Amino acid sequence: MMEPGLYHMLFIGAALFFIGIYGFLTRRNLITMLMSLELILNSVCLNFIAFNRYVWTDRATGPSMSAVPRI
Amino acid sequence: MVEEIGTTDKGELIINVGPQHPATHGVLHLVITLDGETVRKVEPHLGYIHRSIEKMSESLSYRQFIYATSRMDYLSAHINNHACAMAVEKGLQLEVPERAQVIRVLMGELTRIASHVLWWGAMAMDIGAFTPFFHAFREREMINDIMEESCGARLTMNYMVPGGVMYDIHPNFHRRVKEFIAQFKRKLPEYDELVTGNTIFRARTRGVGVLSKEDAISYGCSGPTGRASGVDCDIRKVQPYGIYDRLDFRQIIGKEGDTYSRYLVRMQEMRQSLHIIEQLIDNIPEGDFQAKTKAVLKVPKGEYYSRVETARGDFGVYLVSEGGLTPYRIKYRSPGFSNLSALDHTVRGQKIGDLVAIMGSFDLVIPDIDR
Amino acid sequence: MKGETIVFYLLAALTLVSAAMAVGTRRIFRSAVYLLSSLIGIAGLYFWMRFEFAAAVQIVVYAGGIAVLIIFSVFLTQRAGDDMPTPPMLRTIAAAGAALLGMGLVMLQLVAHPFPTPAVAEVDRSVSAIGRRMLATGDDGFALPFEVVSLLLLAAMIGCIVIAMRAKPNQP
Amino acid sequence: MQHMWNFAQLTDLIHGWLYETFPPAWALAFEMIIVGIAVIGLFAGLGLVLVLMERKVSAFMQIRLGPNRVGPKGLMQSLADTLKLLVKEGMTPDGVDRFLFNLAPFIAMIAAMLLMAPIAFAKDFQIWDLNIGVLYVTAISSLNVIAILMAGWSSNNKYSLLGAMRSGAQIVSYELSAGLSILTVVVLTGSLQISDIVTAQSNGWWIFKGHIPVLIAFVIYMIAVTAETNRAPFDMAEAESELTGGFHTEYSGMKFALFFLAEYINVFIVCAIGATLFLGGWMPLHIGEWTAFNGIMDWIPSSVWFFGKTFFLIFLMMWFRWTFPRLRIDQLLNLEWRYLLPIGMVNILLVTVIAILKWHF
Repeated sequence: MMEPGLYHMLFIGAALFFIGIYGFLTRRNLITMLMSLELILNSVCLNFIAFNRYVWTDRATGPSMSAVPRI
Repeated sequence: MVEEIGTTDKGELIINVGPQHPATHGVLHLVITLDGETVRKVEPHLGYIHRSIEKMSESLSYRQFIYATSRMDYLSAHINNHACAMAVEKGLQLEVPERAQVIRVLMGELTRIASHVLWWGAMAMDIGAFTPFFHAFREREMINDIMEESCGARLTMNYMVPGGVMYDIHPNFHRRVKEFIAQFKRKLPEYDELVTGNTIFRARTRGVGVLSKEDAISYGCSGPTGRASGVDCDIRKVQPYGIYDRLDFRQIIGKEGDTYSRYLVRMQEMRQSLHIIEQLIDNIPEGDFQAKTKAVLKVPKGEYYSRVETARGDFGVYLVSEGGLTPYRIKYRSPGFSNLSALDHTVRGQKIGDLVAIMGSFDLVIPDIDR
Repeated sequence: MKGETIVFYLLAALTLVSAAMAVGTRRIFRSAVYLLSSLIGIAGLYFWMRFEFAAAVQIVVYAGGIAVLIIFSVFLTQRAGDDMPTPPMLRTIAAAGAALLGMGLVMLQLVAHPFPTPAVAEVDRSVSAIGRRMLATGDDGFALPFEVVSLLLLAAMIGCIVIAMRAKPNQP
Repeated sequence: MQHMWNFAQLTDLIHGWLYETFPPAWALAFEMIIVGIAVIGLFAGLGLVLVLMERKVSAFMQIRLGPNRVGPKGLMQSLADTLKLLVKEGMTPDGVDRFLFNLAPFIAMIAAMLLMAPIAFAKDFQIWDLNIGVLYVTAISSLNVIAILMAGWSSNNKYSLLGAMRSGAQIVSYELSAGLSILTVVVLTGSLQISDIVTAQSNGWWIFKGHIPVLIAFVIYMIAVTAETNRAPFDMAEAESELTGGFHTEYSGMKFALFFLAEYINVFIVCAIGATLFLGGWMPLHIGEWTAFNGIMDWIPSSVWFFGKTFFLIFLMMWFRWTFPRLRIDQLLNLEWRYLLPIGMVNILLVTVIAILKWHF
C-alpha cells in the first residue's frame, strides 16, 4: 500500500460517483434516487477538497466551492 | 370495530393505549386512531377488571354488600358506602343519629379532599410534572392516617354501616383533623404556585378538550367534570342528603368546560370541603354513633334509590328487595362510566398530549367504570 | 506503515463499503443509515486532510439535516419496514456495466494524467479565511455564487410556504 | 499550591516520555489508548455521578430522601443500578430490525463520547483542541438524532416511532437556536477554537462582558439544549405519560443503559459547552482590579472552576425537569420557530454590532 495522496482521494471520489450512478440507474424510487444523487454530489465535494489539499494549496477554494453543491 | 393493530386506509395510525399504560391510571384500554399527532377517534375497551360487583352484591347480606362498593371507586370509598347505607336505611326507615350523620359527612369530605389531592398530583404527572405528585401525597398521607385511626383501614375503609358508622371516632380524631386543616391551608397556595400558575400548565390546559354544557348533559357527565361545563349537578345541593342542607358551602360551577376549568373546579372544591370540615369539626354532637338495628337485616319488599356526590360525581344505588336476606337486584350508577363516555367526543381533533391531559382532568378511576 | 495511513484506509473502506450497501440494500431505512455512514466517512476523510471546517459542515449538513430529512420522508411516504422490489436483472446488469465502464475510463484518465505538485506554501485554511473568500467580490471571490445560492434557497423557501399554505383551507 | 492541580505539566510529562521512549507511531498509539481509557473512565464516572445527582436533586425537590440504602447516604446506588442493568437480560422483541436495533444505542454512545474531545476540562487539559471546536460539538451532537430515529424506527413499535419523529423534529429545530446562541460568543471572540474562547474570557466572562445580548443568548442556549437533550419540560421523545417510553420503549438491560448514559453525558457536554462559552470555562471569577479577591479566586484550581460551573448548569437543568410540566409538541415547535429563533436572529445582529464597535468590555 502506498502513502495515501491525491490519487487515492480521486479514486474514492470516482468510486463514490459510480456507486451513485449505479444506484441512480437501478432504483425506481424517488427517495432512493435522491440518496444516490447525494453520493454523487459528495464525490464531487471530495474531489474539490482533495484538489485543494494536494494541487492548488495556495487558495482556499475547495471548501468554499464544496459549500455550493452542498446547498 | 377497527383492526386493533395497524393503519387505516387513510394512513391513520391505530394505537393501543393500555391496558397497561402510565396515563390510564389503571387497566383501561383505549384504541386511538391517530393522524400524525392528532387524535381522530378514541374507543375505550372495558372489562379488564370487571369483578361483577353488582351480581356479587345479590348474594351478600345487607350489611356485607356495602363493603364491595369500597372497591369500586376506591378513592371515594366512604362516600360509596354512604350511598349504600342510605339505601338500606331508606328501606328499613332507620333514623340515623345526629352524631353519626356528622361523622359521615366529615369522613366524606375528608375523602373528597384526599381524592382530589391525589387527582391533582396525578393530573400534574400526566402533563409531565412529577414533583406535585409527591407534594400531594404528603397531604393525602395525613388524611390516610386519620382514616386509619378511626376506621382501621387506609383505603377501603368500610366504615359506614346501616344506621350509622361502625365505631366511634378515635380520641385523636379532633386534634388530627385540626392539624390537617392548618397544614392544608398552608399548602393550598403552594399547589397554586406549583401548578395552577405555571405558564406551561395553562398553555397545556386552556381551551383544550372543551365539553359544552349540552354535551355534558347528554353524556350524563356529573361531578366536577359536569360542573366545569356549567351543569348544575352537585347532589349535595340539588338533592341534599345527610346534613348537607344545613351546611354552608358553595357549588362550584365553571364556564368554559375545558381542561383548565375542570382543574379549577376541583381546586375550588377542595377549599369548599375544607370549609365544611371546619364548620363541623368543633360541633360534633354527643350521642350514639349508630342506631339500634337487628342483628340480621331484612329490607321490606320494594325499590329504593339513593344518590350521593362522590369525588367523581353522581353515584346512585338502586336497590330492589324481595324481602329476603339479600338484595334481589342492585344497580350502581357510577359517575366514571358516564364521564368516560364523553372522552371520545372531547378528544377528537386534539393532540396525543391533550388526550392524556383530558383523561387526567376527567379523573377516571377504572374500577369505578368496570364494576 | 504510519498510523495515519491505517486511518486513511479504514475511512476509505467505511466510505466505499457503506456507499455500496446504501445502493444495494433492499430496506429503504437501512439504505438511509448506510448513506449517512458513508457521508460520515467522507467527513472523516476531510478531517484526515485537515479540512476541519469542511468536515464539520459535512456532518452538520448531512447528519443533522439531509439524513433527518430523508429519514422523515421515508417515514412519511413509504412503508419503511417492507423490502423494496429487486430491480430487474437486465437493468442491474446494465447499470453495473455502465458504472464499471465509466469507472474504468475515469481510472485510465486518472493514471495517465500527471497533476502538478504544489509549488506555493499552504494557504490559511481557517474558518475566517473561508469566510472572507465566501464574501469576497474579487477575482477568486465567491460572493456571486453565494448570493445566487441564497436566491435559490429563498425561492425554495417561498415554494415550501406556498405548498404548506394550500393545505390550510381544507383543514377542519 | 495551584501547580499541584496544573494538569499541563502532567500531560507534558507523559507526552515527552512517550515520544522519547517509543517511535512516533507507537507513541501516538499509546497516547490514543491512554486518552481512550481516560474518556471511557470519565464517561462511566460522570454517568454514575450524574444519575445519582439527578436522583438526589429530584428527591430534594420532592421532599423525599432519595437513594439512601446502598453505601453511605446511598452513594453506591447508581453503581448497584449499573450492575443490575449489566446482568439483566437484553430483550430483543419480535419483528425488529435487529441490526439497527442493536446498533442504535452504540451510535448514541459513540456520538456522546466523540463530544468529549474538544472540551477543556482544566487549564491546558484538553484531548483535542481543534480549530473548529464549537462547530465540531454542534456537528457531532447532531448525530444523536440519528441514533434516536434508528432506535425508534427499528423497534417496530408505534410509540417508539412517534417518539422518534417528535425527537427528530425537536432536535433539528432547536439546533438552530443553540447554534445561533453559540455563534454570538463566536462572533465576540472571533474564533471557534475552545481554547481561544476561554482565553478571551480571562478578563471577565462573556455573560458579564457581553451586555444583555449575551445574557439573552445564554438563556436561549439553556432552553435550546434542554430541548436538544430531550429533557423535561421538552422530553417529548420519551413523554412517559403519553408514549410510555418513546424511542426506548422496547429497550432493556444494557442497551437501555447505554441510551440512559448517553443522555446524561449529553447533558454534561451541553452544560460544559455552556459553561465554556458563557461562564468562562476553567477561568476563575475575576472582578476588575480587586487584586486580593482575584488572587484568592486564582488559588482555586481550574478544574474545580470548570466542574463547578458545569454542575451548576446541570443543576439548573434538573431544576427545570423537576418543576415544569411538559409542553405539547406543537407548542414546543411554536416556541422555537415563533419566539426563540427570531429573538436569536435579532440578538446575533445586535452582538455583531457590539463586536464591530467594540462595545464589549
